[in-house]
Parts: sequence; C-alpha cells; structure tokens
Amino acid sequence: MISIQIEDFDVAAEHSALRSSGAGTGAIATFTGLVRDSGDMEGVTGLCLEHYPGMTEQVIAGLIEQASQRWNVREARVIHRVGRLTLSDQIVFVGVCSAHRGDAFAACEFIMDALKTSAPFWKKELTKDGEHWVEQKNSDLDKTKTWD
Amino acid sequence: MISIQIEDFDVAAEHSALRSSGAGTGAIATFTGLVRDSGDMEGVTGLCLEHYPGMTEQVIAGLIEQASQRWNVREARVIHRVGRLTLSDQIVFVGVCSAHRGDAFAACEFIMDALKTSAPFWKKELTKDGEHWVEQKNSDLDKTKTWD
Amino acid sequence: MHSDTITVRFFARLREELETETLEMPARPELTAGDLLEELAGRGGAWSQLNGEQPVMVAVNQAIAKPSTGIKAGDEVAFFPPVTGG
Amino acid sequence: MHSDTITVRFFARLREELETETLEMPARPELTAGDLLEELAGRGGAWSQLNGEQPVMVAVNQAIAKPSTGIKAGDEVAFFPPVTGG
Repeated sequence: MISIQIEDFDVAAEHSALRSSGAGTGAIATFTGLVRDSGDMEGVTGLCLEHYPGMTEQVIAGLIEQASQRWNVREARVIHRVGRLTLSDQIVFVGVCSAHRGDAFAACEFIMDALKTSAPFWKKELTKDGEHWVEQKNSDLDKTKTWD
Repeated sequence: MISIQIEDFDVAAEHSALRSSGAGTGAIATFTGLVRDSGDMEGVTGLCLEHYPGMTEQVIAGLIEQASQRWNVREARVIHRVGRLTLSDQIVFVGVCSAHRGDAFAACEFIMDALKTSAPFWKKELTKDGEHWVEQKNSDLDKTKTWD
Repeated sequence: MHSDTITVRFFARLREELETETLEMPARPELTAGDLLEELAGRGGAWSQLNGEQPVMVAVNQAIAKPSTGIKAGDEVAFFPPVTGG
Repeated sequence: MHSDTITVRFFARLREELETETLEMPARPELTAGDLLEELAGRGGAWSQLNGEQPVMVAVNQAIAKPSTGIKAGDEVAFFPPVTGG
C-alpha cells in the first residue's frame, strides 16, 4: 500500500492492517517521521512539501519491490504527506511485517533511507524569518550507499 | 517506560506517548513481536511466557540506558507480555523516539536484539501435540554480538 | 497530442526560480536529456543555473535518468533539485 | 530474616524438571555460584543436569552473574535456562 496524501494518517490503522497479514507474521517494524523544530535552520515552524505525482508512487513501489527481493517482506505500507505541515505533524510512515524480526527492521530502514534519496519529494522549511528549500544532506546519501 | 504485563497493549497509545515527547522529536521507530504459527515447531497454537519479576525490569532498564549512551534517544518504551498467548497475539513492543531517523532505528533494534538474549523471559510453545520450552537460537546470540 | 513535442516539467526550487512549471519543446532526432538541459541553460538569467552550477536531477517518463538518456517525441522530461522528502 | 541463608530460585524448564521454585540454603565463607551449582547437581536425579550437561544461566541479586561470582548470606541466587523472550 502506497499513499501520497494531504491528510494526516492513523498509525493505529496501519499497524492493524500489518497485523492482519496472517498467522505467519511474527514481526512488525514501523517508522514515523515528524516535523521537528530544528531542520536545516533553527526555529522551524512548519514545512511545505511538494512532490512529482505519478513518479513518486512508481519510485516507492520499486523500493518495496527491491526490499521484497532482499528480505522476507509479507507486506509493506508507505504513506507520505504533501502540502503544508506544522510542528510535530506526522510526515511519513513506513511499516513492514515479516516472519522475522531482522527482516522487518532491515526492510523498513532500507525503504525509509532509499525514499529519502530517490523519491521525488521536496521540503520547504518555514521559519518566522521566512522560508527556504531544504538542501539534500550528504548523510542521507551515505546511508543509501551502505545498502548497496 | 517499562511494563511487564499479562494484558494486551495498545500500539496507538504507545505511539502517541512517543509523539508527545516534544518538538525536538523527528523520528519514531517501533517494533512489535507477534505469536506466529511456526516457531521452533510447526503448528504452534499459542505460547506461555514466564519471567523473573524484578530482574526483568532491571535488565531492560539497563538496555535502555546503554542505548541512550550510544544514540540520541529522547524516550524509549518497552512492553513485554507474560502468561498465556494465542496465535497472532502481540508479545512485545519496543518504541524509541529520537531527533534522528538512524538513531531511532538503531536504538530500537539494539534494545529488541539485546532483550532477546539477556532479559529473563522464557517461552513455552503450545501445539496440538503438546507443549515444549523454546530453546535459545544461535542466530539471536549472533545478532547481539554484532552490536558489541 | 504531443506527437512531435516533448513535455518538460520543473519542480520545487527550480519551478520557483524559473517561474515555469511546464514547457512544450520540439522533439528532434538523437536528442538527449543533457542536450535539453544545455539548450535551456542558454536562455540566460535564472536558466543559467541549469549549466552545472547547481545539482540538477533528471527524470524521463517518470523514472530517474541520466544526461545521456535519449529523448523522443511524446516523452515527459523533468528537471528538479536533489530530493529531500521523508 | 535470611541472615545466614541464601535464597535459590529456579525458572522455566529448570523449575519444572527440578519441581522446585525456591530453596533456602546455608551460607558459608568463600561460596561461589559455581560451588552452589555443583552442590545442587550432587543431589542426583533431575538435579544432575546442573552439572554442565545443559546450559545454565546464573543471576545473583537479580543481575546476570558468573560461576565465579561470590555468594554471601542474604543473597538471592537464580538458576535458569538461556532466555527466550521477545
């Protein structure tokens, strides 16, 4: 399940969906990203997120496919919000269920790391002194390299 | 927060608690373990979990402390159920919130891996042909070694 | 009905600074994404940044591509800054 | 009121097979967890398995310990199989 949406999401509903994936599921790993008060600059009050409709969904489907080839993935669910968000809002959710703990963790972290460097989303940070586009971090690129 | 309990737990409530840890939180990683139908043997219908009251809580507090020294951990919550559980029941929850994604993932997985090899819980698997104590897996010990 | 044109799209900072969301450009034989970028950079002003000053990513038909990727009539080409979601 | 005794606890498979949850044993100078284990193994029957046949973990006062860990009066010593929670 992949959803790019303006509305907030409900982690409990996502978790339930992953749990109902059958009696072979032994492990659920989830990641939720939130808007925090210090991104590239201090004093962030919100974000505005833009994406490339169509391409975004294809890229994420490809990442889930890659993860499923490397690890035991019974189901993966990815939600990413776009539009205007305020402090502490949920931005992104990645949830994976698997027979095994290690696979659930690895697939969840892989999808999240790869999403940050390859899914076409762009963040603009809003501060009380104005707004600016966030620059890509080398640390994110490095994380993706560790998966190769 | 550490809780050893007979009752089920509510992942949504745990997630909310982690989310309300302040505007510096940018990442929440969670793990939930479920009873699955093939553990040491095929055809598992349930589990019975025993623990060492008092020591269990101390060991888990120590693991959270270790994780907090290695990574940015704003809060960690660990719940482990004991007593009789049936197929697909939730057994264990580990949730960590952090400023950063990598720290949240690493601390969550470290606590979960270390809990499996050092917290005094014992699982008895129930099948239709009888019950048996689960043996410790070398794969779990190996996972803990990768953290040293 | 874009049988002899290419649709070019811009996103995020590029979309704002170029004040352009979409362009229709003529297709031609042996055109690559890199050629297109060079041609656009030649427009001067804000467009000059496409000439390698800033990192630019390219997608062809909604899949990440390279400057050497060939572009044919009817294709959708997108230029955007390095992504920053998640 | 265990001023001159040690409380010994057993868990899981050990508790079941030894049919014993708790024991009070006399304390003595220079006693270690390993000595205690050997003494218990000497009881024969199911207790023999404490003599190294099966992996046994030991905790002293609710912290993981080693066979060489010293035991004094009033201590709580626990013997149990390798843990399998989570």
